[in-house]
Amino acid sequence: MGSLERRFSLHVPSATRNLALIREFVTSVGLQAGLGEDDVSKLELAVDEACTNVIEHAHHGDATKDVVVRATFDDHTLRIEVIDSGPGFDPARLPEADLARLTHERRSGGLGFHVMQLLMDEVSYEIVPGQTNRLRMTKKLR
Amino acid sequence: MGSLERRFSLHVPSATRNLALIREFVTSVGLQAGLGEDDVSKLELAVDEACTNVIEHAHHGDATKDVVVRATFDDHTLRIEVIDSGPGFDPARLPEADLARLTHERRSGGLGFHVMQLLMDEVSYEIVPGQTNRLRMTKKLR
Amino acid sequence: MPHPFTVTRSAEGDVSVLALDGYLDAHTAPAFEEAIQAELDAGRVRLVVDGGQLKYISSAGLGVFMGFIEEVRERGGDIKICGLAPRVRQVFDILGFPAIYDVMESREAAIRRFAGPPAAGV
Amino acid sequence: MPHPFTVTRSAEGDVSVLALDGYLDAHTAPAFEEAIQAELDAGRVRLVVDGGQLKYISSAGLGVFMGFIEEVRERGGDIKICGLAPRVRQVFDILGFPAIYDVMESREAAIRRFAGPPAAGV
Ligand SMILES: Nc1ncnc2c1ncn2[C@@H]1O[C@H](COP(=O)(O)OP(=O)(O)O)[C@@H](O)[C@H]1O
Ligand SMILES: Nc1ncnc2c1ncn2[C@@H]1O[C@H](COP(=O)(O)OP(=O)(O)O)[C@@H](O)[C@H]1O
Repeated sequence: MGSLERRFSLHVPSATRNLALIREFVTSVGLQAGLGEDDVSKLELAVDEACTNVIEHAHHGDATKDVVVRATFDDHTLRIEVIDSGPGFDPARLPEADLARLTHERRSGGLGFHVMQLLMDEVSYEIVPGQTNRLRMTKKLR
Repeated sequence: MGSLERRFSLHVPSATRNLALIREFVTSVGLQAGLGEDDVSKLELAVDEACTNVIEHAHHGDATKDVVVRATFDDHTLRIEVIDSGPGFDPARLPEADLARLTHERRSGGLGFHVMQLLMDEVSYEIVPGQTNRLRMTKKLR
Repeated sequence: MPHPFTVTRSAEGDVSVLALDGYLDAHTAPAFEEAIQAELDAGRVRLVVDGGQLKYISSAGLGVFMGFIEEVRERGGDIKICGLAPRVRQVFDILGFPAIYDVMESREAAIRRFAGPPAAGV
Repeated sequence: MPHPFTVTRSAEGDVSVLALDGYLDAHTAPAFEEAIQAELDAGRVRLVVDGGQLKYISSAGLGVFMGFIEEVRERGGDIKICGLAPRVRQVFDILGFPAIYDVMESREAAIRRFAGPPAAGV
């Protein structure tokens, strides 16, 4: 009983100035998928976090690299893929996102992956070393 | 003396509801390329016209098809490509965009290609029958 | 973000005013078309389109004006356009609309114009 | 469209107020960081951040608060946060900021709070 799948994708240079466009892209997709404003905001933030990580940690500010965001939805599920060509990492080995500890250590980061997990229904990360890494996030539609 | 080229692309289902996102995409690229607000508006309109034609005339409202917009710029030139998988057409054989005649004939169209030509520095169209058609538009950057 | 468009209707005697707000493109043009058609169906042919809140127009939006003007004038009415912001006005101008349509500054002037002599046909 | 961000500084006695407007993400966080650093460089450590016009914040924006709070408190000051719109406030809340930062409704209350006893360290 597969319903029609809608596919969108955006390729932009890997630079933080493109985060605004990435958010507009994902907001537009979220609204079309039928998400309410509150869920669209959550989606927007989760994808911003994923792309910020790609720009900073995967591509280290190299704007000749691309950030690729793919979004598809059918009647049941909205799926996001954020693709990078960096070295990859193992999310299972990230320390717990403990705000008190991070603050105490004067860290100005360490919350991004946690935010994605809080806001999306599923978050997974697939590494193909030396090629592409894919962060997959899904959001159930009612 | 080639300057660094920035590349962007957007793929969306071929439906008029995606024109808003397409305009946001091209506005963002135009601003990054250094265009002033007035030129960004012209770019936005020209690309809207090109994509509207794809949605209506090339894909005939079939939203399972994709509209693809590519944008690249260097220090000198902003280039747009709008790609469709329709039958193609010959812009050289379009009748003149004569508002008085169109109005008299109660036509509610016929101005789109003319708008693109008025607003962009170059407009060309490449047909590969049965495969893809590419509308190319360029805007000089000062 | 979804570039909304609305038409708000009001009337001054036998003049109908359609106030446009937002983005008029190929996606939203049908709503504008319906609003004009509803006036014609009601026998109302003196139309002022107030574009004061119009943020964007593409040729699909201009096409709505083009498709109706002959019929409206044949029936003794007109479509007058007013209030356009400079960026929107520019689109009307480069395509030659002022040669065929009354494009005016204020809504009041547009309504008043209907009291004067009928506009020349195209 | 380019999701702008600005910081406007004012002062009430020895309390500096930084009013944030717009979108605070990884692109704009450095501007906010500089604004706080400038206060610390001037020896001003009683800071109120008024987020009343903040439309968006990502963890990169939250990171600016995180990176400075220890130093500010060690120097006898604090960063108090006020005025957040519900959607922005929600991001602070889900990440546990209210446990570590004074997050208040009004700018006045935040400024007044500096007259009271010093906040507990983290
Ligand atoms: N796409 C990525 N490529 C490589 N490393 C990553 C990527 N995403 C996250 N990381 C690593 O995981 C760490 C934690 O990420 P995150 O929880 O988002 O916090 P932050 O980005 O603020 O440090 C990062 O510091 C980085 O080392
Ligand atoms: N991408 C396209 N594929 C096929 N035909 C097209 C395409 N773009 C334009 N055309 C043809 O050219 C004609 C004129 O286009 P245009 O000047 O943009 O006016 P309008 O789209 O308002 O009719 C269209 O009516 C259509 O027949």
